[in-house]
Amino acid sequence: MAELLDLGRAIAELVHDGDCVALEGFTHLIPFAAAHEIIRQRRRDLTLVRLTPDLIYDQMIGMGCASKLVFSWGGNPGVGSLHRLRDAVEHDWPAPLEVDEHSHAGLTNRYVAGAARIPFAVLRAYVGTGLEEVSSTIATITCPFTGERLTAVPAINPDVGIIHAQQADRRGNVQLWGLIGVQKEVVLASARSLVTVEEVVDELTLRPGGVVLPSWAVSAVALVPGGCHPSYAAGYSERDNGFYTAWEPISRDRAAFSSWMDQHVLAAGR
Amino acid sequence: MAELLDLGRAIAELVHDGDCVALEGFTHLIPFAAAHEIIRQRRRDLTLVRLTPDLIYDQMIGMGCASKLVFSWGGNPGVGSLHRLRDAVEHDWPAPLEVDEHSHAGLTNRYVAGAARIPFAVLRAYVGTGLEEVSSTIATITCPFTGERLTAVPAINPDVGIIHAQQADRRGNVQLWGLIGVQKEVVLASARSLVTVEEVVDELTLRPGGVVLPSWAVSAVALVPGGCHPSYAAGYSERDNGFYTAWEPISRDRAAFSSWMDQHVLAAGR
Amino acid sequence: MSDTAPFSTDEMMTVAAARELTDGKVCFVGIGLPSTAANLARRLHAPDLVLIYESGAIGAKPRTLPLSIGDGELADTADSVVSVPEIFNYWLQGGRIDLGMLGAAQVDRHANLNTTVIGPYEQPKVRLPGAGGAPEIAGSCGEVIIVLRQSTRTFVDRLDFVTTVGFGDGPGHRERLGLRGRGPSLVVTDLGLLRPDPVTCELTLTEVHPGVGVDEVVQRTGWPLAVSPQLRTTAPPTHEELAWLRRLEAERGTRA
Amino acid sequence: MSDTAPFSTDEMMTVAAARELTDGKVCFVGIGLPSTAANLARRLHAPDLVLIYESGAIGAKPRTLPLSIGDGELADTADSVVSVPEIFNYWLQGGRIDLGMLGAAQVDRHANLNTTVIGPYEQPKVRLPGAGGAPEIAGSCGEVIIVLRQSTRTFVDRLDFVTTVGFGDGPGHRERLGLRGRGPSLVVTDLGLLRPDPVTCELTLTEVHPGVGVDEVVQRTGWPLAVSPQLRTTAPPTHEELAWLRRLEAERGTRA
Repeated sequence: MAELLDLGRAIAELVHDGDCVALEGFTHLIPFAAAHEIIRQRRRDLTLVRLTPDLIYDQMIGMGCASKLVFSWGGNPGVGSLHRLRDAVEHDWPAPLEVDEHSHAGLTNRYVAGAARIPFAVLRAYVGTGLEEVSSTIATITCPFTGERLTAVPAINPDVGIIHAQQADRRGNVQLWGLIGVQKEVVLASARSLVTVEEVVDELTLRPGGVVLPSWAVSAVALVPGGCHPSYAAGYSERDNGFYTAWEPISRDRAAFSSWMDQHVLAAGR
Repeated sequence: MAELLDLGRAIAELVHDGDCVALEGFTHLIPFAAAHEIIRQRRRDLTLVRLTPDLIYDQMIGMGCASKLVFSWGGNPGVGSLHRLRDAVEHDWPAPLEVDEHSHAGLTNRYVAGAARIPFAVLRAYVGTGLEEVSSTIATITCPFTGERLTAVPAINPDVGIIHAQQADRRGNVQLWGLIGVQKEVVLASARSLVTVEEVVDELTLRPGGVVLPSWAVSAVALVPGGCHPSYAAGYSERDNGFYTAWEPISRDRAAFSSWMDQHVLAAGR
Repeated sequence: MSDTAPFSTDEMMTVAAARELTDGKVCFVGIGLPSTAANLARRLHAPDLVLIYESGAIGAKPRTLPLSIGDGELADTADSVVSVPEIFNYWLQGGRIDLGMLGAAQVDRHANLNTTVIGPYEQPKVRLPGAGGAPEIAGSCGEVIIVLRQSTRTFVDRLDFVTTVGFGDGPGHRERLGLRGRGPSLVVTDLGLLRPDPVTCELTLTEVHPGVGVDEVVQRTGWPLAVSPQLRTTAPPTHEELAWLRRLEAERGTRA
Repeated sequence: MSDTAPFSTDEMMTVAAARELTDGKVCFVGIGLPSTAANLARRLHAPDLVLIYESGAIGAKPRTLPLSIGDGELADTADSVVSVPEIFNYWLQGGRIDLGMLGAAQVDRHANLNTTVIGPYEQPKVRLPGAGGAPEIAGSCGEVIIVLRQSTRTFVDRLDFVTTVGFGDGPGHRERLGLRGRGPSLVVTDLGLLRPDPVTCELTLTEVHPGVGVDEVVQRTGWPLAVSPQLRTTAPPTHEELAWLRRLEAERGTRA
């Protein structure tokens, strides 16, 4: 059964230095508050996994939490670059960042195999690309029935999977709706999981498009209203597009970034 | 875009002698009316695919539509045997029936691979069982990353997939809800598809638990209220458990079966 | 048995199975006796037992016993309804199920099961329903309980067909096959309870039901049956167990 | 151009892309210009264009232009919202998408794309966003339209990295790789339109935009550019095209 914990305690209990951690949410429901708590608790040497690193990993990378990134598209959507991600890859600042790079289809299937507890997934992908050459997590596999050659990618089973959802009930059952991304797969692929939620309700009522994760499949739930800002939670908030634009000049400069993080993230824990 | 057709025309256009046909629905939403129309149109030499042959394939097999059955559990749920299926396998009546036999997990994944248009699926299954020995559609596959040995099963891509759903709109978009089984996979795995529905509505309203198939992913929709009896459609009907019990003595005897089919299925087309 | 009401062998089997379902466990439930046992346990000592049906219902809390694995009552009362692929890939194969319950036409001394054919596969004397979910339930659930009536027709020296692996040919075989669950932990019959020997994996009679003699069990077993030196007698169904079971059976299939 | 209003090169690109989206097609749509072009086409000649976003929205009918690929407006107006695994496995890999639109930092003469790095992979001069959905969109969609501004920095003789295969090293390469779609059918730039030669698969200038000279296009291409003997001039945006495009841009991100 999922424990209802406050966010600080949930991160302290679930996320350790050196862990492989996936914070997911495809534009919608990105668990920013949990990332900020990981930053405040000064976790180090994390392997961060995420389809779209987005601002959430730009911040974690810039604050030195990560030594490795597994991803498929690293930009500020509709705005431009992730400057902290680029600075880490291009100039090792604040630390070198190892990269394991996939396409959305490939990384998604790595989560699917992880959730299904098989060691690899099979798909049509990557053939003829440079990704095949630079990656140790892309292999060729032959169909035992047709002889056709396809691509295999290894399962990802993070130590911790973290998502944001709209609701939990008091027993820790979780419901999310709207764009649901790979959230179920990440929770099920991970050894431990944390769901931050907008609201704790007495009883969940299934919504159209609603996905329910039973309490016994989740490690911990933390009530964090607004915990996905500047992303959004359908039915609770709108995406703060202005923040994504404002992030461009903040993140472009190391000092401006550090100052902003100090003021808006680290200070919140004091 | 799915065409809205009457059932007779839909079966005439979509189902041909010798086709591989999957009529799916896991207890819920079994497309009996479509099966009866196939029987009335005297289709022959079909390969029938279905997790649970149930009464629907007992009837089709007994009426001589099938030369091969791909399945994973062939019983009358909670009642006993499928006597027409048994008579075909044990005594070649009314014709020999080739069998390709799987477990639910294996056959389900064959549909999944079919829907995803890859030639095989990987799972943990069958090891140590006699099914491995008697089947040509079960193979061993080795993980290229870990060396672990798993099981591969080939994709199934039926010529025609047929399901029953609660609603379609006038453009042919389909919604089903309640237990959803493998219905989406069957439609997407098949070259052609037919959905019989309880009701045609002006506009679909998404229900909790609702699954929508867009019109352009379906070949034809036919309005057949009650088309899943003695199975049921959540929100429209209840399962006719009495029919399942009554089927036992009818199906046990060749003459009683033939007479019942003549009276209740063939006569309906005259 | 002076202070217990008369009970049938089916009732004894159902009650014995239900007692094994401890609270909070996640159970993969088939229709018939397993579903009855699971729902009986929910009414008695295990209100938080999680019931998963292969039809896609997770956390079903049926108010009356379902008649089929796909009753609307299961979907209506579930915490979540998912597709059949998801049930088998993410939940069963995903290793999230503590306990499964299986029936069979034949069982052997290593708790392997046959639900495929009696007689040769290519020319069967009896064509049985087939595998269904059983091979992967037995492979992936934390443990498995088997329920079937005991006779020399069902407890056989050699299966006509191995549909589902229990302990294969004995110690270490599950591990060699890569099966992840611990395998069968209990066989419940109309005569008693059998458990795998921790060393040999051979089914061993550990309890006889009230009024059943060891000789009878041995005679109705198709191999030389191992009997536990600590053989006990199953506690008969209590008044409460029987009352709930009979109420569930009487209301079966009615909508609450 | 006497009877047309002034227009920007971006407007010309968007309109040229929109014109290729014929009614009823199923399109895999990325954010930015592709999304604008697809929604413009819906307002003009293709009311039944089906828009699929990789965030999981199938048949989205946004009332205003979304600002991100995961805007709530996409989910709210979709025929169906599915998981990201389902989008990629059942819908894209399943071969159900007629047309995809891609941008890139670099394109070569065989319409291969780079969105990974400028400079060497291990020590990049510029780390670009990476593959996203592009390799499989280009592999599995029936056809692909590429949109990017034309310069010797973007139209290069040799890609720094092959993120996405267009025609590989030329005729027959897609087939040898087992790619199922037909590959790029059109490249839209700020200068004109290029299409693959049916025999050589090499990008060939087939249209220049109004006011653009062939010499300029050749100079802004990093390889000796093939020019069609039937070179035409793109029709300038009509009043209706411009009016709808500007209205869409003005209302971008507002809720209807």
